[in-house]
Amino acid sequence: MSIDAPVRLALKGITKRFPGVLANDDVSFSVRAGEIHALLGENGAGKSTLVKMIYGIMQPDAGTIAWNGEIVTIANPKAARRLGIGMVFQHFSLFDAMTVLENIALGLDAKLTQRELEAKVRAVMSQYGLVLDPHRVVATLSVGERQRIEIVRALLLDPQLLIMDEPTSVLTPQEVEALFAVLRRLSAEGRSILYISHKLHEIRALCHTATILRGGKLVATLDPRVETPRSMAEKMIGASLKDISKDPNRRFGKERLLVSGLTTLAEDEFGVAIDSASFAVRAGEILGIAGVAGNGQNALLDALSGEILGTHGDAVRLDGTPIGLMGTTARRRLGLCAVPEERNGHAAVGDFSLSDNSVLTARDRLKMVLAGLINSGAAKTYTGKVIAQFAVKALGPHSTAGSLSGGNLQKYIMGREILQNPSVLVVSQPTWGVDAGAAAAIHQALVDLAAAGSAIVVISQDLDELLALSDTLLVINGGRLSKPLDVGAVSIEEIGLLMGGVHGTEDEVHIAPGGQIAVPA
Amino acid sequence: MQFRLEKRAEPSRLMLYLAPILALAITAVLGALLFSVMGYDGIGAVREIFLTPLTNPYKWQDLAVKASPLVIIAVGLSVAYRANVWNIGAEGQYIVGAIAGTGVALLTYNLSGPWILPLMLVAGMAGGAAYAAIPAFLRTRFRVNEILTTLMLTYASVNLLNYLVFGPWKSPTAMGQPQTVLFSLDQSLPYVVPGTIIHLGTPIAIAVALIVWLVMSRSVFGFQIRTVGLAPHAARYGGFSADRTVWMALLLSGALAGLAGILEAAGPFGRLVPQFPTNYGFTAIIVAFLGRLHPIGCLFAGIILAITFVGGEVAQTTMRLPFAAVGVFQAMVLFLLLAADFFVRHRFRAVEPKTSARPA
Amino acid sequence: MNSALIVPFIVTLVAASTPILLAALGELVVEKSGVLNLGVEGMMLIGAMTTAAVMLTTGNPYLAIGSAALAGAFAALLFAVLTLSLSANQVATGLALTILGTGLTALVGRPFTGQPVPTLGPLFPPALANDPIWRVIFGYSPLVYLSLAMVVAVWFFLMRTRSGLILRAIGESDTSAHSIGYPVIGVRYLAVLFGGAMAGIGGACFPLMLTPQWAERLTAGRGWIALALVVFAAWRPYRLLAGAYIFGLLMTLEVYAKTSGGGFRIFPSEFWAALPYLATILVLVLISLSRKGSTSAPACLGKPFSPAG
Amino acid sequence: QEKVKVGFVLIGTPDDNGWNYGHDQGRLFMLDAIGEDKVETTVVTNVAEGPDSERVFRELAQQGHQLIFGTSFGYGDYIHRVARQFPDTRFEWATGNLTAPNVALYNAKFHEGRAVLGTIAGLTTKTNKIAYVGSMPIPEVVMGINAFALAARKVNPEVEVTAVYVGSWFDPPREADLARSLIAQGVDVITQHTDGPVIPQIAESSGIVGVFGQGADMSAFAPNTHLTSIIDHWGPYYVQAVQSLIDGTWTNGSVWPGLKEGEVLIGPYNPNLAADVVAKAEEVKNAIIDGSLHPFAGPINDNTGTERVAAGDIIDDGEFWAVDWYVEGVSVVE
Ligand SMILES: Nc1ncnc2c1ncn2[C@@H]1O[C@H](COP(=O)(O)OP(=O)(O)OP(=O)(O)O)[C@@H](O)[C@H]1O
Ligand SMILES: Nc1ncnc2c1ncn2[C@@H]1O[C@H](COP(=O)(O)OP(=O)(O)OP(=O)(O)O)[C@@H](O)[C@H]1O
Ligand SMILES: [Mg+2]
Ligand SMILES: [Mg+2]
Repeated sequence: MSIDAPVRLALKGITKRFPGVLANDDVSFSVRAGEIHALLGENGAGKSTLVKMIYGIMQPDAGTIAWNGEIVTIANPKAARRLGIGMVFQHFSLFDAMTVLENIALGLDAKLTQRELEAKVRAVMSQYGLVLDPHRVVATLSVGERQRIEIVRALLLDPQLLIMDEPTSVLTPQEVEALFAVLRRLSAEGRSILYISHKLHEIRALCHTATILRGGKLVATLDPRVETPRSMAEKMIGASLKDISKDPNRRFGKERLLVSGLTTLAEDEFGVAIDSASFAVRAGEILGIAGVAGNGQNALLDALSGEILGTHGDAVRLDGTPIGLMGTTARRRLGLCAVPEERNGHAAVGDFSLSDNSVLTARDRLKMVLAGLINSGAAKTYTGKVIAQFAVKALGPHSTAGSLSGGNLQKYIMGREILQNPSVLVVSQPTWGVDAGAAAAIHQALVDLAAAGSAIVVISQDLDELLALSDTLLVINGGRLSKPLDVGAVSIEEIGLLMGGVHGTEDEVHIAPGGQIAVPA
Repeated sequence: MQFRLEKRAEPSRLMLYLAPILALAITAVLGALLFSVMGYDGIGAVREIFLTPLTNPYKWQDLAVKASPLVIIAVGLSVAYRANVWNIGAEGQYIVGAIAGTGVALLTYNLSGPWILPLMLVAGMAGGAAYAAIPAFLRTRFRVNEILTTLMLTYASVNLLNYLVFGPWKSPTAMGQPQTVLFSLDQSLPYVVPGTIIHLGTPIAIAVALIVWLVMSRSVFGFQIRTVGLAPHAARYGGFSADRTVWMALLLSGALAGLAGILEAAGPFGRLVPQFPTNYGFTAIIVAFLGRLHPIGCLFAGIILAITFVGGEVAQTTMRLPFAAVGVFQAMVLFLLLAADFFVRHRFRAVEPKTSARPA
Repeated sequence: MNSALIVPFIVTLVAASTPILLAALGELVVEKSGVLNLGVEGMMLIGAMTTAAVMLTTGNPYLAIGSAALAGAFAALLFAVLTLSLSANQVATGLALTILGTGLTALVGRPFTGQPVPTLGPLFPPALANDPIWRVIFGYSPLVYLSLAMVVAVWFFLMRTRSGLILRAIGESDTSAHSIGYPVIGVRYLAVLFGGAMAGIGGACFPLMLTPQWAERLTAGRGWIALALVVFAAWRPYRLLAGAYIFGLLMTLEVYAKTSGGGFRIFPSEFWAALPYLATILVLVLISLSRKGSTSAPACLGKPFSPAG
Repeated sequence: QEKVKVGFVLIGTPDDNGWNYGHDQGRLFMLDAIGEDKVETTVVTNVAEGPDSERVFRELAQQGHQLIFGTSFGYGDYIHRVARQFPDTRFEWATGNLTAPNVALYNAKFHEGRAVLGTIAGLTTKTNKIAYVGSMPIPEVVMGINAFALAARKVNPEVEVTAVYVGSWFDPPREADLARSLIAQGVDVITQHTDGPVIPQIAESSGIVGVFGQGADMSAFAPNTHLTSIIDHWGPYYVQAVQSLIDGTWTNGSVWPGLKEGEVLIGPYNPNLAADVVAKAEEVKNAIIDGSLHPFAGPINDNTGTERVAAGDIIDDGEFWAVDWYVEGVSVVE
């Protein structure tokens, strides 16, 4: 891209308010032809809101959007597509029960026959090296393949501007590299790309410009190639980052959680099951499980927490007791607590008060039930303690879980489990969607819990997080676990290959030059 | 100044209680208009339907008798609906409950003792629960939608009732008419307020509402029901089995419908006849929603529905208002309540016009 | 059964299945768009009463059918406003619609109750329509052929047109459809209105074809059967056709069991009366057995959607 | 002078063209005969036979109605309960079977009219298959079937009577389907004991030989097929009951009039009906009126061949209610 390339998109004074939040506050910046422009910011900084307005899903309360120099009103996504704006969503906009082709047809406004469409799809796929079977049903596809549908769908429109909202959070390092190749080719063709990501080293490797939002306000526009991930992260949160403090002389005790030959059945025909998983976690140890989304992480968590039962009791042992056939309540009584990745609706009930959410998992360990009746006083007291110790921003134990912001809810949930003093804690995505400051606090709490003698399993898609937290690492792929890797010794390339499993590319692996790995995304 | 509709951060407590009152008030106004348009004295009709049953103490006993089965069934349904279990076949469970209780009555016809009536009530609950167990089994074992099965089973139960009263259970002294024998004194509900027709079913209904309220708000069982209904995934995580909850919700709502059935058979009816099904099971669905799926709410909603029935009869005798008008009234209340509920979660907010300076 | 009875048996069966088929086709489209409208029975009653009223005042059957469709759609509009615009609970609103339909038709239909309504006779000339054999094909009211044409039309619309694809997509994932830019609420409104119109026409079959008069609760629960059939048919139009005819067969069998006595007498008549309902349950079980795990229900069925922003 | 207030409780609505229509016509007849200056009436419609009716009876009594007619069997338990509470209010229970000091009974011998219809049916059928669509298997209906079948077979021993029950007093779609399937099976004359005109309409559209009106003249629904009807003419009884109330001579009697008393009427004959058929029908009617013919005169065999009534014997009014069998020639699924 050249500096004097024409300005394709120019935003001026864009403002968008939701009840209680100012999601975008007077945001102005522009994107040139051929530019790959990063949009950075903490969770809730307003990135998605901003691009949704560019794509016509929402309307700004104030401000103007100029397209190729002309001020336009983008009333709906159709209008955006007509202008030449394509978008790949953070949460896929796909229809699981339909075929790839039907999904693509739905994203196009042109009325093509099935055959014409298929021909066009195949042409675009071969042009950019994207491999897909047009007749497969989406539900049977991997996450990476699903994203390819979104990309093909966007490319078929021959867009001048392609918006990508966190496209890589679900890809293996190899898939990320393949995607970048496509994006660079698009940029070379003079197309602009607006690229949202939390992965700062990727931004450094890919983007020409970066705009940073904080609390809805634009705080900086800079060249990411001359920044470090840490410097960008600190601009995002507006404060300096604390590193995790781990005792370098820490020692591990006896095996607290022993998993041997754990196998589960898939819940539905598309789900991934766990295939004879075996590992052990010692007191004081943090075991990390890496992997690309959709490779059985949820099934593993459910099997460990007791939501799904394995085939035999010996498959899971807690301090020597076989618990493989026990439900969640019994496992919790014995000291195994768990936090699933989905906060609202799984780890917590949005319509319940925080107090009631404490009853959900802590009722037995903290004696909130007497003769079948709930002691709401005990629940309230405990919830108050969680709120205080984990600095949860909430009006009090009576606030509904749904009224909390994502990060605060996550802090509450982590606190609720950690303060139960579990002998084993299994957590999935402990800091997903949590801002950098809160993430650091959660990481510290996990380290401290381990230091106090608990065994901890952390399942995460965020390699940086795992490398910073865990003592031992496993990689999960297609429901199978790799052999344990020593975090000190393993290379990112090796992890990437394991994550890729069967659907990784065989080519040489390029990993973007990693910055300071301790910076949580 | 413009107004914009927006979602409230938290549901409004005030609107929650105000909405039913508002819905009733609007129904009254619209009803008066509708009946005036149809050529009746609209205001008079609304007065007769809504006020006369309340202002005439003589009607209170009728309200109590009419509301009791509605409340008992609706309380059970509200528990089921809270768990997202859509039992709409309470009518069938009500009938089978009455059949089961009557079975005990026929077996003990020549016996006497204070144990007979309680035994009949227990049999009624067991019968209703057993009939609700069929959809529970089909839902948990075969994933068959309970809306359809509970409804289909209602039709089947009516046929079972007809078979019995026209066949094996026909009273030998009924001169060929399809009815069972009249229950003996030991098999009939005692009156609880002397000089009225208020029977034991009324205090039972109040007790049921209070107990279920306590259970739903204080017990782990109630917590489980609410959790499964709101967030099935979270319920599983919290250690509550979805299937077991479906069973409990259906058994409880079935048992209460069955209890209402045998109370009605042993009380106002005094025997089983083909005319026994009177749509209490269906009307209770309105009661449950009108009562916000809350036991105490059901108590009030049951009385409101009873008022429309009793008042509807008054309006029919004094003003010649057609009986079908009552059904229209009930539907109107329900519609307006559902509409009013929108404002529990949403509100109109004044916003400054878009073009002015950006909002602070 | 005597072979001479086969033709009239089939004719009765087809006629009895038609209103259910029409209403179920409408509901199928509604459910495909992700909305569950339990008010079919109420909308059918409204259609039936409107038909009788229009027939008795104008005598024009096509005007009557059109009015029934409009009246059904109007009732559905009420449902749509509550559930789609005001996000009310669909189950409760559907039930309320049935209660409203029952009460309103009883009230408004009083002047028409029990008056003979001229029927809409066979579509084909009497030579064909009254032929003892050929009437099995040609002996029906236009409503029957309409219902069959609608099976094809609904299938074609859903599976072969772009609008049908969009409608299915909205039922599959309302959030995805919304983010691509499809008017979720708008499409659902149209689907619900179509469902109401079809239920109205289904209701029209009663006074025009089955019972040449209007009476309270005339449809006698057929709307609920239509709802069951949609599940039974796994949301596929052709299976719906089969399902409606199987149900019609069971209902007609019951009637023939009663009138011909014979071998049917081993069970009490109440058994036969309950049979169609019990058989429906049985079939639902069999279907769930054959469909292990995955259901073909639209993923968003019954869930409220409120677009943000 | 105060008007007397009289209440009528109906199970359906007067526009059913049948049972409820008949009672309402009787009420109008009574109003006309006695004069609206002397009597005023209240009609409550759609009152279910159950505890809801108790409320209605009580409401009427409380509003000062001095005489209340409950026009269905299922009201009995509730009439008696309310009657005990209001000893000064008089009740009349149609088709009932238990009196009280202030509860009288009245009924009509519909089966006498059925014998006339049966005669016509037996003489007109070409297929010798005739049918009787009943509401529910209660004595009144069972005996209607028996009277009809006996009379038909008397004039035509070849006749087979198929009796079917709808299972309800008013379910038009089912009645229609039953009628259609009967016709498909060769039945060419149908009579009915339900509350609406659906069956005449179906009969008319299928062009069979004949059908009869029940409770009221239904010839408007089947101009060609409607042969004649049984008309419930409650008017004279209502006049007498209300007049006795005014005169202070009301008693808790139990009356069961029929053709002779004019409470059961045979409607106009279809003009196309053969003269000899009409003559035979009139002969049977007059014989019943003058007492020379009893509808249930022996010998009567039941449909299993067992003799139930010996020659020279009859089923008297007391035995009537206990009959739960069908006469020879009747096939029925209950
Ligand atoms: N539809 C909505 N209604 C109300 N508030 C909303 C809505 N969408 C977003 N918000 C709020 O607006 C703010 C900005 O959200 P947005 O999704 O744009 O953040 P983001 O920067 O994309 O975050 P993330 O990194 O989690 O994707 C947040 O506080 C969010 O809660
Ligand atoms: N009388 C009533 N009428 C209508 N709605 C009611 C009534 N009482 C309660 N509700 C509503 O029903 C829902 C549940 O009520 P509530 O909060 O009382 O139940 P709970 O949380 O289970 O128990 P507790 O009352 O002990 O907190 C709430 O939405 C409440 O506002
Ligand atoms: Mg975002
Ligand atoms: Mg509470």
